[in-house]
Amino acid sequence: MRELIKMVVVLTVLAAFSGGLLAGLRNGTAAQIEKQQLEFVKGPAIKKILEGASNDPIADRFKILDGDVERNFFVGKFDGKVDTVAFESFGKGYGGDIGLMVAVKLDTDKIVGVEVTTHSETPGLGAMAKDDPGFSAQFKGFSITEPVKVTNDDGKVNAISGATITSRAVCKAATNAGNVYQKLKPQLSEKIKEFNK
Amino acid sequence: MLTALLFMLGLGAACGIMLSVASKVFYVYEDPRIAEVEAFTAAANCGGCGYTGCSAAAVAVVAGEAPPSVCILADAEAAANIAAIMGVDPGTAEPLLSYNTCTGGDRAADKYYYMGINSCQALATLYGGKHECPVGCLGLGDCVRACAFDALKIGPHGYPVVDEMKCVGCGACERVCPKDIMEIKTMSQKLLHLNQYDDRIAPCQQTCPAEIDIPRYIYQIKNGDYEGAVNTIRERNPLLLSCGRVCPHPCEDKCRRGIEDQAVSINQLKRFVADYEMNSGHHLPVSVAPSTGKKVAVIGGGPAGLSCAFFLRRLGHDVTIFDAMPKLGGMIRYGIPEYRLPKEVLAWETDGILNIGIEHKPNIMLGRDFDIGSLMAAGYDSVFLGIGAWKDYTLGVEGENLGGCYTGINFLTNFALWQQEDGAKDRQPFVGNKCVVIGGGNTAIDCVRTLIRLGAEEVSIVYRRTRKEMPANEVEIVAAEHEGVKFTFLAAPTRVIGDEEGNVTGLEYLKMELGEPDASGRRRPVPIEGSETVMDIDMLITAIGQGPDVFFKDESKRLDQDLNITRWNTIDSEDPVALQSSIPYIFTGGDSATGAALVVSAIGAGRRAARSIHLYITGEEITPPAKTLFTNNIPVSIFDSVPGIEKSERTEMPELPVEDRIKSFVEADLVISEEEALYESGRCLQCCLTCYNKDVA
Amino acid sequence: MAKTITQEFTKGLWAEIAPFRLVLGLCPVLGVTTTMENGIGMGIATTFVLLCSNILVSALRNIIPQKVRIACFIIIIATFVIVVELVMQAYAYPLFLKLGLFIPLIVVNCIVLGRAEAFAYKNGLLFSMADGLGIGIGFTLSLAALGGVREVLGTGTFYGASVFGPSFQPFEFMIQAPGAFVCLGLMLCIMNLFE
Amino acid sequence: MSELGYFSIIISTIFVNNILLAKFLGNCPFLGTSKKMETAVGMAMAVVFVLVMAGAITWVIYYLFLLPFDLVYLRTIAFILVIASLVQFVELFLKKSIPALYAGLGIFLPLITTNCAVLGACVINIDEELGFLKSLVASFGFAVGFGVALILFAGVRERITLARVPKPLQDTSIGLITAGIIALAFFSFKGMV
Repeated sequence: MRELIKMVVVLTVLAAFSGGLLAGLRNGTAAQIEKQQLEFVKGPAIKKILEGASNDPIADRFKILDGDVERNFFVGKFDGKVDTVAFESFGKGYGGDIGLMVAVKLDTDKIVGVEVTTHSETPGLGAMAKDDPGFSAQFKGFSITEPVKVTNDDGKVNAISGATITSRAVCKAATNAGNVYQKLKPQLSEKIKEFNK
Repeated sequence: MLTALLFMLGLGAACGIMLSVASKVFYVYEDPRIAEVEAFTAAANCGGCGYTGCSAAAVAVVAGEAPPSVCILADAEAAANIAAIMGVDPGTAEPLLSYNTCTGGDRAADKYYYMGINSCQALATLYGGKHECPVGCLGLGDCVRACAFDALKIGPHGYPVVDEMKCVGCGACERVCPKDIMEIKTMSQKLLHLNQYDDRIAPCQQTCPAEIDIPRYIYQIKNGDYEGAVNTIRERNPLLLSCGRVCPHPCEDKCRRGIEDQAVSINQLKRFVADYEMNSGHHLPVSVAPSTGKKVAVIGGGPAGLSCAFFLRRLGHDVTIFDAMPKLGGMIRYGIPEYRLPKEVLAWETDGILNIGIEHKPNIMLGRDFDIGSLMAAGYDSVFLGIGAWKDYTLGVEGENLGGCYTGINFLTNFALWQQEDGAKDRQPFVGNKCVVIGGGNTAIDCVRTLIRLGAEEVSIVYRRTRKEMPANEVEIVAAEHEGVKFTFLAAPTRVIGDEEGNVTGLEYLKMELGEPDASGRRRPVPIEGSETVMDIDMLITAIGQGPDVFFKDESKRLDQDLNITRWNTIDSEDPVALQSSIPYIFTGGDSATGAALVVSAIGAGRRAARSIHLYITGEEITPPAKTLFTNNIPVSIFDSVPGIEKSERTEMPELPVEDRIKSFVEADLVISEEEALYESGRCLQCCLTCYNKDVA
Repeated sequence: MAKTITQEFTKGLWAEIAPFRLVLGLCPVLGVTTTMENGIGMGIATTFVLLCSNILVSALRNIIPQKVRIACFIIIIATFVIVVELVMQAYAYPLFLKLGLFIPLIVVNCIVLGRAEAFAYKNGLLFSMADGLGIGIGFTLSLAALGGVREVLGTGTFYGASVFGPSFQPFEFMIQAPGAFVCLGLMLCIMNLFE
Repeated sequence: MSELGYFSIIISTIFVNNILLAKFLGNCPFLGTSKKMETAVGMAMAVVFVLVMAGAITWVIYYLFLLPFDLVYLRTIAFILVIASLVQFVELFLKKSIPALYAGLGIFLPLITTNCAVLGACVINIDEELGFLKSLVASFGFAVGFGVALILFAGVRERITLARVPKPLQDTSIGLITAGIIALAFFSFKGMV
């Protein structure tokens, strides 16, 4: 019996010790891990749409609570002034959610650029949304406050041939981005001011 | 942080408690060596060894199926430790040794010329190998390549030779051999083996009721390894001195040399080495397995009981022999006369058997002094009933109870007791002048030869068939003839005639003639009407056969109900190999199971019963192995002609001259000399299943 | 066991080099060696876990009860695996993505558990360190070698740098699953040739 | 994979994403227990048995404890501890209660504790965000895939013992190359699902 108790105690203490150690390490590295994830997953898209920014948009980021979702915003500094934010939104595509990074100039409410981050669309068709620079270039200059639509739905975006659903999903993501943007605009302006101090 | 801590705490505790409880609740006994061996494996459960995890590998090691070096992660030191657990310490384990069971090799003729790759596995796929022999070694050395200890090499005769110093009993060779030539067995496993149809054994070994490896011990004699020969015989027969004297050697009837020439004098060779050991003055050590703590009662100290006790003890069990007579030996002590088997010799032999740690309780008789119930109460796990066949059959004719009338076993036993026991002076035998012994078996011959030595003037045998049909050993009949015994054949006693005082005076018999052969192949004697004849006699011994005396059954309630007895009064055992009676823990063998038979058959039955008892008390199923040969022969091994033999003189048994031997009970048969033994062993063809050593190429 | 610490260390480099001699820990050996970089990364991660778990097991060997030792080893090893996982995520994220599933699977790498049981549980701290480091480096070298060969043949690059120039048609079979088996088999064969 | 139907999951896990030949998981016992056909069959059965159970219990642990309490980073240690305990528990239970089944499967159980196929399949199920039932189906499929590959390989390997193999290639070396050729055959399933 004594042996049994010893077995249980050693096992428990070891497990608990391990749990504590790992939790500590996790707390210590959480921030760094998040940064790494953003840099390597979202990084390329952000860098592309905020091309020419004089700061590091990934380092200069902030979070705003939208309902119970925490959203990451990346800021871009152009000509010595922070005036652009980039953030991610989603739209339902053919093979699941499509992630779209959208950059918006705050003073004009105009889209500066969009870039598809994640998707699982058919290669050669839907995937062109990410691979064809011409498709995402169309979004540049649209007003973020208005819904974005493809030409079939009386909008202005030319759909990728053979991938209407994907194109619609991207538009939907952009429209979603607009909704988020409009809802959070006051907090955004507030945060941006802090950067420009 | 706290949640993580609590979660892991909970998980650790849950797993720990669950496993601790489970290990108690679901506890199953297993060999403690398994845990010891497992502690030395790497416990990574990697499966790299080919076994399914470390504990499976440990089980395999303990079962002798895997080498101590099985773990590919553990170092040489761990392997050495495992080896220490498994074998080097004799107190805990029996060493396993590899040995090959084919000694033919290249000797067997080829069926075809093989040009394929150098692998037995491959060769075996082509019609089972290139040799004519269906079971022999293929000789391409898969086993040699499999041996990690360099303990095997293909010898000069094309079969593998084991270096016992290097062999660790890992079993690698056994696993790769497509012909099952290589066997890894402990001594116990070897003792338990019964001849099988797929064994590689010579006709003599197939025929021997005790299954002795005859070619092997003859080979050892030829090489001067007399002690080795003794040990080889002791693997199957603990009574080699007695057997060497009294065995009618059925093996010699199947000797291949006997087909073209005279058979090898196998029994004389056995007697030679047995006497060699006795004359050396000390018993050769007999290896005994570690004690199992199980107790077995052997009832009857005759050949079957002694053999059963001997093998049970060697398998590690505690054995007690309960015997009704003052000294051990049973029928070979109290039935076989002194001149055939000197009791000094027998005592030396039984002492050797008791020496390995068997208890002997003399003068205690089942049914008179104790019963089976009291044995079970005393904690015996199993019982062997080897009570022999001591009850003479009677003629069933008028007057056979007159004064001067005796029965065979009764007469011989009484005489033996008088001769051997100091306190038995009142048993002095009556010896008539004109003595008649009825019967044609060995008991009858023993009676007449005893009577001659006791000084009877005229001794004759009355037998209802002819000499040819006499069941007694030929040598015995011849000896009796030499010693002056008269024979009256084809005579069936009908009446014993007595005088007023109740003493026998004559024997009336009917003359017979031979009719059609009966079921046993012997021609049936048919009485000739009106041919009654009367012989004048003053002593009559009826020795017409005997059966077991099962009076104890009535005395013991337990047995009364459950123990089945056949109509010949033998103890019923459904299977002559398993020898288990209708009461599961009671086993039988020898004369009590078969009726009067050969000593060597009783010895074989003793070992078979020991095997069954061993299986029974270790909780295993008692089924005879498939393909058990029992007393049959493997057809392919029985030849009509044996080419390549040059005739050579058979060494005959030396005997005392008749005039010397009939005056006393001094042993009449003598042992052959060492020179003769070496010559005779050289006559052996060293047969295996189908191949043998030819005299001429 | 009159071996020196140096011997314990060096045996893992050739005499007992795990993937080749013992054919153990094959999953990562085959799974991640599409490039040399991956191989080295995986090797270093495994070495770290091996070293740390050997140290801890050796230090705690008198406390850990025999019967639950495997469970205890697993906890210790798993802890260090998660440490590696977290650290790699924080400082070498691209490598983490490439090695993916195989990082948590270091837990069930027979070499790690095997060394804990066969060596660290029975030997002192310094020896266990030397053993862990030796075996680990041997493992890393094997992975690097296999990764190197497969990378050169399969993509025409060596540690990222082009070897044969742009006209080279890569032998893509080598970086696929079947190529991994065949490549390791052939390397083993070559090693046997040198014996 | 989460969007696939049950049948597709089965096909995908057995053939297309065969755990041994495409995912490189569980290779140690693959080479160790494939020397004999009977061992291979026993091992395959035991893996099916354990993997389905492990798939279920790790799913429960993950979605009931790890995810709600934000302890996802403890996944590895929690899974392996639970799997190891589960396997040992099942082994003890079978040994005592169903010796016949233990004789057939039980001896393979310890080997499975450290079989990366089991942990790997569980982790894949979680990574693919499969529901409970799909998770079970996928576990079953992975295990069957393991068995199929193992038994095929054992069959080939038994034949190889009869072949004349150049000395340096003998044993493990030829085994690996054979495995590579079998993996190549499994390549043809690519794109089925």
